[in-house]
Amino acid sequence: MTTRTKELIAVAAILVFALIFYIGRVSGWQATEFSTGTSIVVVVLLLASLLWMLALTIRGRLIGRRVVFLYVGVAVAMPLFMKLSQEMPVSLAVLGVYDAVMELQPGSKVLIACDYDPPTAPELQPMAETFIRLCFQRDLKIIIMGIWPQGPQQANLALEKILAEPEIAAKNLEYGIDYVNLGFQAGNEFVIQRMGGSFKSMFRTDYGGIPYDDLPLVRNVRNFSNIDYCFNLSSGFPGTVEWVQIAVDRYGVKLGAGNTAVQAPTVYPYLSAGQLTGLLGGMSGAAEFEIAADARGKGTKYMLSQSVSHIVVIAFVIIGNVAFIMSGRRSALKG
Amino acid sequence: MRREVPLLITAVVGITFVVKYFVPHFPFNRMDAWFADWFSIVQACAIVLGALNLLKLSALKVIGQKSGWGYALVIILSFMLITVIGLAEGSDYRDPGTSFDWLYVNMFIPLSATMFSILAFFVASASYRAFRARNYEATVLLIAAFFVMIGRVPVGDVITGFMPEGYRFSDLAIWIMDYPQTAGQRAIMIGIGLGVVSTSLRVILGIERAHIGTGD
Amino acid sequence: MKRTCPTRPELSSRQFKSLLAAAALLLIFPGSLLAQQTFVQTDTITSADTLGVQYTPAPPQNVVAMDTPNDGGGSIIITWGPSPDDFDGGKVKLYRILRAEYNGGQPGEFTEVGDVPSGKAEYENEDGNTTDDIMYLYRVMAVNRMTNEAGEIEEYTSESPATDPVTSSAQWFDSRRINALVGVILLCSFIIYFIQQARAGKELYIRKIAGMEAVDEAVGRATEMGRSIYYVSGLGDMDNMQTIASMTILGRVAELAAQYETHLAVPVCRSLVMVTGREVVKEAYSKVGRPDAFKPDQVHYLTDDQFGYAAAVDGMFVREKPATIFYMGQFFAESLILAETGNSIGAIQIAGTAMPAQLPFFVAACDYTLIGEELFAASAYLSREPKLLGSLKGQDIGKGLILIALIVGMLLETFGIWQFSNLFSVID
Amino acid sequence: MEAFFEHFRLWLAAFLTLGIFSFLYKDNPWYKLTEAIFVGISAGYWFVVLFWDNFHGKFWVGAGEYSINWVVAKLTGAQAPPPPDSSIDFMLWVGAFLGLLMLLRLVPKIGWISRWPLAFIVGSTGGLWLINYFASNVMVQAQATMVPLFSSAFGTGFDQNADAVIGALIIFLGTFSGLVYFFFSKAHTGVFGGTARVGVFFLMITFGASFGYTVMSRMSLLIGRIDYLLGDWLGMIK
Repeated sequence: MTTRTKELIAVAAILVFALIFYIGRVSGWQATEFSTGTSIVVVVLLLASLLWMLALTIRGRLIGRRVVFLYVGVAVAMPLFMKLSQEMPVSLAVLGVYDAVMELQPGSKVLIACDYDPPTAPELQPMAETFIRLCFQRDLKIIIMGIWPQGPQQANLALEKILAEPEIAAKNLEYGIDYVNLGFQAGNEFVIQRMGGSFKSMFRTDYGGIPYDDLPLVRNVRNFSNIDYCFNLSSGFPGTVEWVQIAVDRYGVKLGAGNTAVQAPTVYPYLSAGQLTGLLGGMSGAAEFEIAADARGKGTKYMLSQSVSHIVVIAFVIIGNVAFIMSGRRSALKG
Repeated sequence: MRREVPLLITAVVGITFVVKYFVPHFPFNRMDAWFADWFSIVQACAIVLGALNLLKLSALKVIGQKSGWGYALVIILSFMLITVIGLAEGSDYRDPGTSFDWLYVNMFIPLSATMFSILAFFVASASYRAFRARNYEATVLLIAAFFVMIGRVPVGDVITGFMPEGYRFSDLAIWIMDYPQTAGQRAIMIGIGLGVVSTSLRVILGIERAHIGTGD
Repeated sequence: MKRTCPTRPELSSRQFKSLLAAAALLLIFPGSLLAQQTFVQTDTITSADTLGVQYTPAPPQNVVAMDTPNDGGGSIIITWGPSPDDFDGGKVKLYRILRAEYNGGQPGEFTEVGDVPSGKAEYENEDGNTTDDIMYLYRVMAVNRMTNEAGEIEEYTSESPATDPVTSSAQWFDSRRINALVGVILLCSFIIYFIQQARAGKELYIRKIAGMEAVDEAVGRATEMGRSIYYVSGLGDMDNMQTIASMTILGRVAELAAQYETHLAVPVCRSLVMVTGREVVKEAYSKVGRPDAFKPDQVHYLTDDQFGYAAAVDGMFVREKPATIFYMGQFFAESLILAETGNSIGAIQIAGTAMPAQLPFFVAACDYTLIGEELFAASAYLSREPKLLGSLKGQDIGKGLILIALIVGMLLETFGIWQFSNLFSVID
Repeated sequence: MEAFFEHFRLWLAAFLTLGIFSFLYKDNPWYKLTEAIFVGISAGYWFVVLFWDNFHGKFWVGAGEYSINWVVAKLTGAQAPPPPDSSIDFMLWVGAFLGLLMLLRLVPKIGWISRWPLAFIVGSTGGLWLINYFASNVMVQAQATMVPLFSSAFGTGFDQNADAVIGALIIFLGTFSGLVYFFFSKAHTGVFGGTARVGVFFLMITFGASFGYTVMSRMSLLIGRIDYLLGDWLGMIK
């Protein structure tokens, strides 16, 4: 069989596999989830095969880059099926957000500012989902907005998902009364500043074009003084820094934030200065928040993926060095 | 004329922009904003040149039936598709629900997010191949990378759990980032600053004049 | 003075109007009213007090208004000392700044231009919304806020006397930046001095830079293998110094390629860089006497998109298998995507960038990497022209002075003398 | 129809995602097709964005439309538009003029005029960054390095913890030796060469550390894509 035939067969197999599962999904198959036993077996197998790679290297067979790629792919994909829960303590920064929400009276109005886009969704979307679910569970009213064009779209995806969950669906929540998406407004930090005067001046209509005053939830919301808590999901500028500097420092808003791992260090000083009630940083922040809210979901899974893929990278660094030492410390630049 | 005028423009404009830094008075205080606006308008005009170049090269491939002409045709078609839709959409082209937005969300985003995510594989293969204790420099690089990497996952602290708080892998990672890493960055940044001053000066003085091309 | 208004959320029409006015002002002058809308705690009125005397604070002291120095006009600074009642738990909750125009000896009506929460030892506030050459008077009002038994907020205020008339104006020199001026003149003089020295024929020593030494060899290798050379100039546009430096290096590389008669391809992702790149390569080809060999489409545009560009260049690498690849300029996340692919096809790769975050990826995946300042030195180094090399020597003198300053500064700081390091402070 | 678009949407994005991933195996027709679509779509995307945001949003709204209305009104004798408010800035015409000169490249005979706007851009960039880099990179970083070795001065007591002293020393040594490495006009020999070697040591730590630090954020991107394929598309995971 030539390589070409093999490749064609592989593509056909992927297509058939995808079709089967797609049709399955459409006809209502349940999502797959490994039991704890299977998960442990998978992890052990992965580690064992890495050891085998090490053994192969010691015996003088170099591993090509495609093998490395395959391992990274598997290390990221497999944990997504697992239920295995990494035990991790919930940090004070994350508890800060959780406690602030738990302290709110039912009926309180929460503003969720979604300032991120799809590339950073893996880190921030789980935070948005957990936060929205927690608010609905606590019977809080949600007002969504964004100063990033795609933020409110991301929020809609999260809303759609959470509203479909049986526990939340049973509450029969109504748009305009229990939650509202005001959409995107251009103007960066000036939007926040003008919202300090009037929300309505910035959001004449909601995401779908309904006039501001026709939305019972926000009709009486004039500015930040009518908001009980604000949560900002941010992956850059404008984002948490601007929310702190304007909404918190100037208008006295109570603010919690969720940030990407890359951005979290810049925001940390605000947390220690008390300008933020809490901070969820990166995937570990998302995972901890899910643990705190007792709703293990994507964040926890993603965190597991991240840990396993990290271990794989570190393992290959070790294997690479073994290969180098085995080859008599010659220059292995192109290995 | 063709050489002297551009050299003169470069020199005069360059010196004006240096002076600008020290003068808060109008019009100097507005020059930063003006330049940013002008530049973005010039960019918008210049992209016509770039787009025509891309279309021309692709069209030549299609007409000449050169290898890969089919792909060149795809480039032309997809370029035309999104451009025509985007221009017809009006200045609200980016609003949710427009066709432009549909193309953006369902084609552009998956493509760029996937290309970006390829980096995860390449980071792994680059670490595998390059982080080897080949010599003294490479060993230092390897050790620093290893500690920071392991310090950023929970496993790192599990391994060093026997150590008192503040002396675990995660603390080591933070320490490396805060001190030796900062020092190295600083040396690089100061060097860059001096390099930029020298390069700018050569450009303004007309010693470095590649950008204005030949005399004809 | 006493103002009564109900607490939130029901607003009196008056407060509502002032809120509306504030909102309207915010819409018109987004940047100028940064100090507006300070939220303060209120105390509760415990006994009936019709006159409000016991709640009225003493006015602030020593109110002075002056033109903001070192600015472009349109701004006045007001400073004052705290009211005697301004202490923790005291009667002052905030200060309001009032302004009136002063025409022909007559002050106009005083209107509020900003407010500041209380609790500081000295106050300084900027009114950034003045018109130059108009005279203004300022008063500062100390404000106490109390909640009465009906749950309404009452305000008790007292005002300072008006300041002397003051106008704002623009200055022609920012005196705070004199340190940068001296520094830059010093550094530029060194560079120009050594350029002159070199022109006059003085021999200058320049150490070897590994990445630059390798350029000849890399171009030669492409010639031997009969394959092309790729030059990637990064994501920066022509408003970026790294791209300008990259264009000067492109000139040298193009000269070599023309001499060796090796094909040079320059895929770019900015139209202006394409235009500039063509001028540069054309100039290089005619400089070595091969103007006919130049084809404008050697320098071609792909797309302005970061990852679209990376995808296309990756495709070219694997299909055309260049023997040598240069990466010079400003790079972001695509650096490793390109360099790993280049590495996988076995090309010799020479990179140079001043992006600290991308340097590690180039170091890991390329054969040679020019780090930061080396990128800016590369064109001088490759040209071997004395006057360009002279500028490197001038740069080094600047570096030497900074090294000395670092030692002196650290020692003085350690002994508690910080005036020296303050010489280096920069005003934004 | 709507249902069809929903299926189409999911498959289209999956097709493009897998097309890019297939490059990891090797170059192939699927990748070539995806790459061509990517180049065309993204070039067009930026063309549209630059047109609407930069040309229309800045120049046309900020100056062009008003000026042309005014000229047309003057020529036809109609009522002139009201005097410009603060949103109109006639200086934007300079940008349009430079852009026009740039477009003259399309006319081969006078294409050389495009070097003028180029010279303008390069000159202003040079001037702008010369001073900005000097201030923000050289002065600010030098000042940041001049910290007391002991966090309070000698005169006021000597109760230092070792961490702070070591930290300040490392930052100083690293910056100093790193700068020595960048000397071009002195041979790296003797004490000088030794210091430069220490500098290289610090540079390597810097590179290693930033590399290690970045690995984590890169992984999260891949997790997002795989989650799309296995979750949104195939519904295999929740």
